[in-house]
Amino acid sequence: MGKTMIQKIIQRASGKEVQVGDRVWCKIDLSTARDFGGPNCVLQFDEVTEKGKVWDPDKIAFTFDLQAPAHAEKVANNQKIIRDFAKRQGITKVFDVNWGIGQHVLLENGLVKPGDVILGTDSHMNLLGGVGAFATGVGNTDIVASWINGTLWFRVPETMKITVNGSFARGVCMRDFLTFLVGKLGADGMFFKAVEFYGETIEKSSLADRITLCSMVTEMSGKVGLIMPNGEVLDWLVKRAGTEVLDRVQTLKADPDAVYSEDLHFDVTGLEPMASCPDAPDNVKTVREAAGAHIDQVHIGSCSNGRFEDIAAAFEVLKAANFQISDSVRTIITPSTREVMKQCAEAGFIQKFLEAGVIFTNPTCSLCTAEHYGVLPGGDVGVSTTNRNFIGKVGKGSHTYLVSPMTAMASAVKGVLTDPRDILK
Amino acid sequence: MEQNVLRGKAWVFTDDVDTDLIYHNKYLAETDPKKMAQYSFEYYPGKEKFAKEAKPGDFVVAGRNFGTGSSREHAVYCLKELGIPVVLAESFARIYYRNAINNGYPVLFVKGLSDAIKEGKVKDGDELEVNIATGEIKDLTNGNTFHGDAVTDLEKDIMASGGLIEYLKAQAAKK
Amino acid sequence: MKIQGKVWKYGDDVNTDVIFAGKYTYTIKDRAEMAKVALEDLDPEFTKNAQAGDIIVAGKNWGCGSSREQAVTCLKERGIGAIIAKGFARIYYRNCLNEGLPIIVSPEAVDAINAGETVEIDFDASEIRTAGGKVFKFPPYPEFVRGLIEDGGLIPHVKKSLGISK
Amino acid sequence: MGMTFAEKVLGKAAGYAVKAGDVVTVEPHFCMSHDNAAPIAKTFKKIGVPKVWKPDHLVFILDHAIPAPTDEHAVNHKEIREFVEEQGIPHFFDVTSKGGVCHQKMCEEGFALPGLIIIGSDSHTCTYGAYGAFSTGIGRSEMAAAWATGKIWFRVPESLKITVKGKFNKGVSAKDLILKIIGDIKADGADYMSVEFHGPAISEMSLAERMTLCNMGIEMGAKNAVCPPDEKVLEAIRGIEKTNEWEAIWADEDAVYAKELTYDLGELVPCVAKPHTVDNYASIDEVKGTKIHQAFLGSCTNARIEDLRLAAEILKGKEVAVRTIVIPASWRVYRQALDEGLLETFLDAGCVITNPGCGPCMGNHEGILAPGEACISTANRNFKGRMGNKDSFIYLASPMTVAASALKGEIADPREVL
Repeated sequence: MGKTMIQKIIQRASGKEVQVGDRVWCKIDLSTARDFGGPNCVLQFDEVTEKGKVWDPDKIAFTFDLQAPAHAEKVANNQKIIRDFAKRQGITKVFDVNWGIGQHVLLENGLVKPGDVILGTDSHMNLLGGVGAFATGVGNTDIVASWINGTLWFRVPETMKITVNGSFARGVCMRDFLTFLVGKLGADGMFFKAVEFYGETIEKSSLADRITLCSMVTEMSGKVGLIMPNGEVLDWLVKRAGTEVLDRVQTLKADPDAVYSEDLHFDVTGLEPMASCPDAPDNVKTVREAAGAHIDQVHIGSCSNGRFEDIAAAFEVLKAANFQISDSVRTIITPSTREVMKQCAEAGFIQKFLEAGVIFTNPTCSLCTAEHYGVLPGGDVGVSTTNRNFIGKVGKGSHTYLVSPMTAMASAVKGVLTDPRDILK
Repeated sequence: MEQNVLRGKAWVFTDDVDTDLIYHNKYLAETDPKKMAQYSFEYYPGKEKFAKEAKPGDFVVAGRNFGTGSSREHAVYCLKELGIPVVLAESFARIYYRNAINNGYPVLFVKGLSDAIKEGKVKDGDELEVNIATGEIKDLTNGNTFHGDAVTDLEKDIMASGGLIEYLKAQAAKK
Repeated sequence: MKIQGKVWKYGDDVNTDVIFAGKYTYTIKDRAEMAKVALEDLDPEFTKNAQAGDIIVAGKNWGCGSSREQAVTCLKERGIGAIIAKGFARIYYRNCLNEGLPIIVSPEAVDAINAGETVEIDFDASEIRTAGGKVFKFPPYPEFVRGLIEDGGLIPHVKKSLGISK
Repeated sequence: MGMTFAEKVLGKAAGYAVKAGDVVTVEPHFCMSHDNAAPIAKTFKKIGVPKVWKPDHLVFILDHAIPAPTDEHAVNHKEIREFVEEQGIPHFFDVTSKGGVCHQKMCEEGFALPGLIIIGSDSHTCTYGAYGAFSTGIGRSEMAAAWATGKIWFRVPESLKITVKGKFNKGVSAKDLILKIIGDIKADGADYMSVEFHGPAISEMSLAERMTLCNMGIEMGAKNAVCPPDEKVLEAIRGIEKTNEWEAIWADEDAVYAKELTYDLGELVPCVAKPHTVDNYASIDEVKGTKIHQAFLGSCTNARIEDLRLAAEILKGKEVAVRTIVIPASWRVYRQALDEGLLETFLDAGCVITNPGCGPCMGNHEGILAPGEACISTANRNFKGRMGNKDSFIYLASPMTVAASALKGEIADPREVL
């Protein structure tokens, strides 16, 4: 009987033949922590090992993205706890406040290959499944365990297969498909499962789109979304992470006769711009249905939609609107990494955004954390490309619509929730 | 087995209670688990005073997908520190589940609980009797009964050791 | 008016950041809460133990730095009866008058007074009397600020001058 | 007998001749507030006057923590927006790319004009003296009273005349001059006084350099600090004046000063102010090699395009050894830096470039220090706990010294890398 991708990955990592439902211990390729969760890992590790040595300093990385640069003493202290620990342990992969969102930084620095088992104190670690890695968010205890002996337990999950065909209409993009999917399957529609994505729409998609797709698997309670790199994405990854990537793609791809728990097919032709309305990701409507809703702030960024392609899509909408946004909203763009910020500068985007009144920040998790750029006061309504709109998430008593970068910018232009097709004529 | 039978008041929550509602983003910089307790459910509409009013021994009762969202272990610590002996839910979000197991913190999967909550078969303030060993749950206020499944397999061994770190230590000692 | 209180003594150039830290300027809005962190980074003893009626005695340029009025409010709310210094920074001086917190410039008295002793200030006689029996005269407030103090600070004074009652 | 700048400006506003020591009540031309407009509005409401005296004389510029990093800041900003709406205040700089640090915006937008009287609820309001204005910081209650009454009292200050001549040596700049002056006359050396900068070297200086000088007037206790309103000023304000009530006013040749000082730029060397007071002067040789953990290029003192150019020249093609935070003074400065390629230089060097605002300067935002950490900063204060933690250390220096130090991870002499 054939194996799915996650089964092959777990077999490689555990050295065992596995079946769905088995609990196995996997070797960890990279165990990471951020400025959030990281200090808890360090303090717990030092306590339980009495300041012992980590299993392998080369397989540990730290990223600072939640509150970079630190805006409060406690945050500054936490970051220092990590820096000091890294120094003491000889951990050199420390991506400090000048780098950007962790997973993206790891990717850009060639630390992620298909089939890698990667841990992080971030529930959206699994966006690295966009290049076929089994990355997963865990709590600090899991991280500490991995630092002690380099392994961690996993249940081999069922795999859901999703095939996506068709082409997006102008003004519609991968994020809209995701929002549609969250609405369709619900907040627990991928409960504990691995998800493999196939189909022409996926094969043609950019790395940015694959990141969006896999990051949002979390919002359907999935374990990881997996796409084996191909085409330009594969070329990009080989350049960053080396030729071993090519072997992994061959050996770890799913067997043709693999068994899936579900086999879903979608066609994005005719899909409309979608929005997750307040106050849940699965409260989904078309933007048309919700259009005209009052808004106070627009935010484009986050690990789900903060890459160059996302910002370029927003730029296209702004350009179509003659580089004018509404006076009644505050609009904030946060690139995901320093590399993305540079790309935006080189493309001349930042200049045009600023001319229009948009604020462009340094790369961080920004709004997502509610302790950084753009916390909403009670009663305010935001439009955002982040991945969660739980009540009060970005400020007590505030509400958020989750949308694509294009819909976000269209809303900034009009000052109310707006379908980007109204601008991209 | 008397020690497995617990009595306490129910605090009832909906489906999809996310980690921001259990323990908000705003307090992520906290590193001391003891201090985390005071922020429990601060952002949950109508349950803002949970941390002040819940008594050790009270139960958290919820529908499907409890703990969805962030990987923050704070959301487990805070309830554990408040003395909530077990969380009863129809199902738990993946990372929340791991975090609970890794801390030796009991969770029971209770079939039909989501609908029972919606139908008012278990309400805020009801007196519950929970047998952690057998999974039998009685609502003493209205006589309704439920059955919860405790964890099995590897998770059970980890729980029995008191958490992941203790489990690993015990394994290392065996070798 | 007479006040009598225990002395907290400090040196020259005590700035507004150590009287009321910048990080609190938007997080602490309640006056009573401001009082709780007064002088936190300069003298934790003060923060813990200062009592209503106590008097601050300081060197030159007390309150230099920011315009933040909370650096006055936190002491007034704490119940500090008066500040005697060799000199006050300009904005701090104005803020004290505006909040109605009595301040006295008297370099001689500052040199003569020790930390922890009890001193008496007699505003009617414009005199500071130390525990050791020394007496220091200080100049009365200029006429135009006396009105401010008498009205209990700038806001009540403005209301009065605009003919607004309560 | 001649008159000082302060005597002339305040006399003009009062409508009669005044001399140092007199108390006058005058009407300010502009009242500037930043994020603290919210608490001031609350105090204002307590007075019981329904409307502010002149809405278009109030200027609100959000800069202390933007976009809002916490619930408290977000609510604070919202209260300001509501007050602006209610009172019809036209000059409001919200969280958009039209904004920036309040003092920079006041100068860029044509509020800072020669001969105007400007009050601000921020101690560095004295910056606008670079444009020949009489500007000074006041507290919150006083600002609320000024909104209600349109009036403020001043004691006409004595004046301190500082004459500056000569030329800067390589690696030395206006920041080194002002740190030297404050080190010499100490934190209370100009208490209550009006500081006038005179001399050929001031005429040579850019407005950016003059702003650095006047900005730090408060650090020696001054009520205001001012430079002559010369051609450079008139050119800078042409077409952007927010009022036509301005007039170029300058001290008489035979004015009487309480104190006079003279500096020769050629004698200055790069320097720092050591923790924890601004007057704790040390020449670069005394502190070279001191380990630092963070470098901050920003604040109302030194984050203009001229400052960024000086730093970028040093950082070009190199990589910083410590975390380095660059915060341009306004979005206009940011855009110019983008056009000139400076931001790319900073990004390539590994710096963080944040959105314009006050940043870590007063412990509210981007770049708070942990205990035991030291920061070299272009800002204006190094008080204990200023950047948020009482056990951290701040060294104040020029943009060039900060850039040179960022490269080495320790305090370094910019002359060695230029």
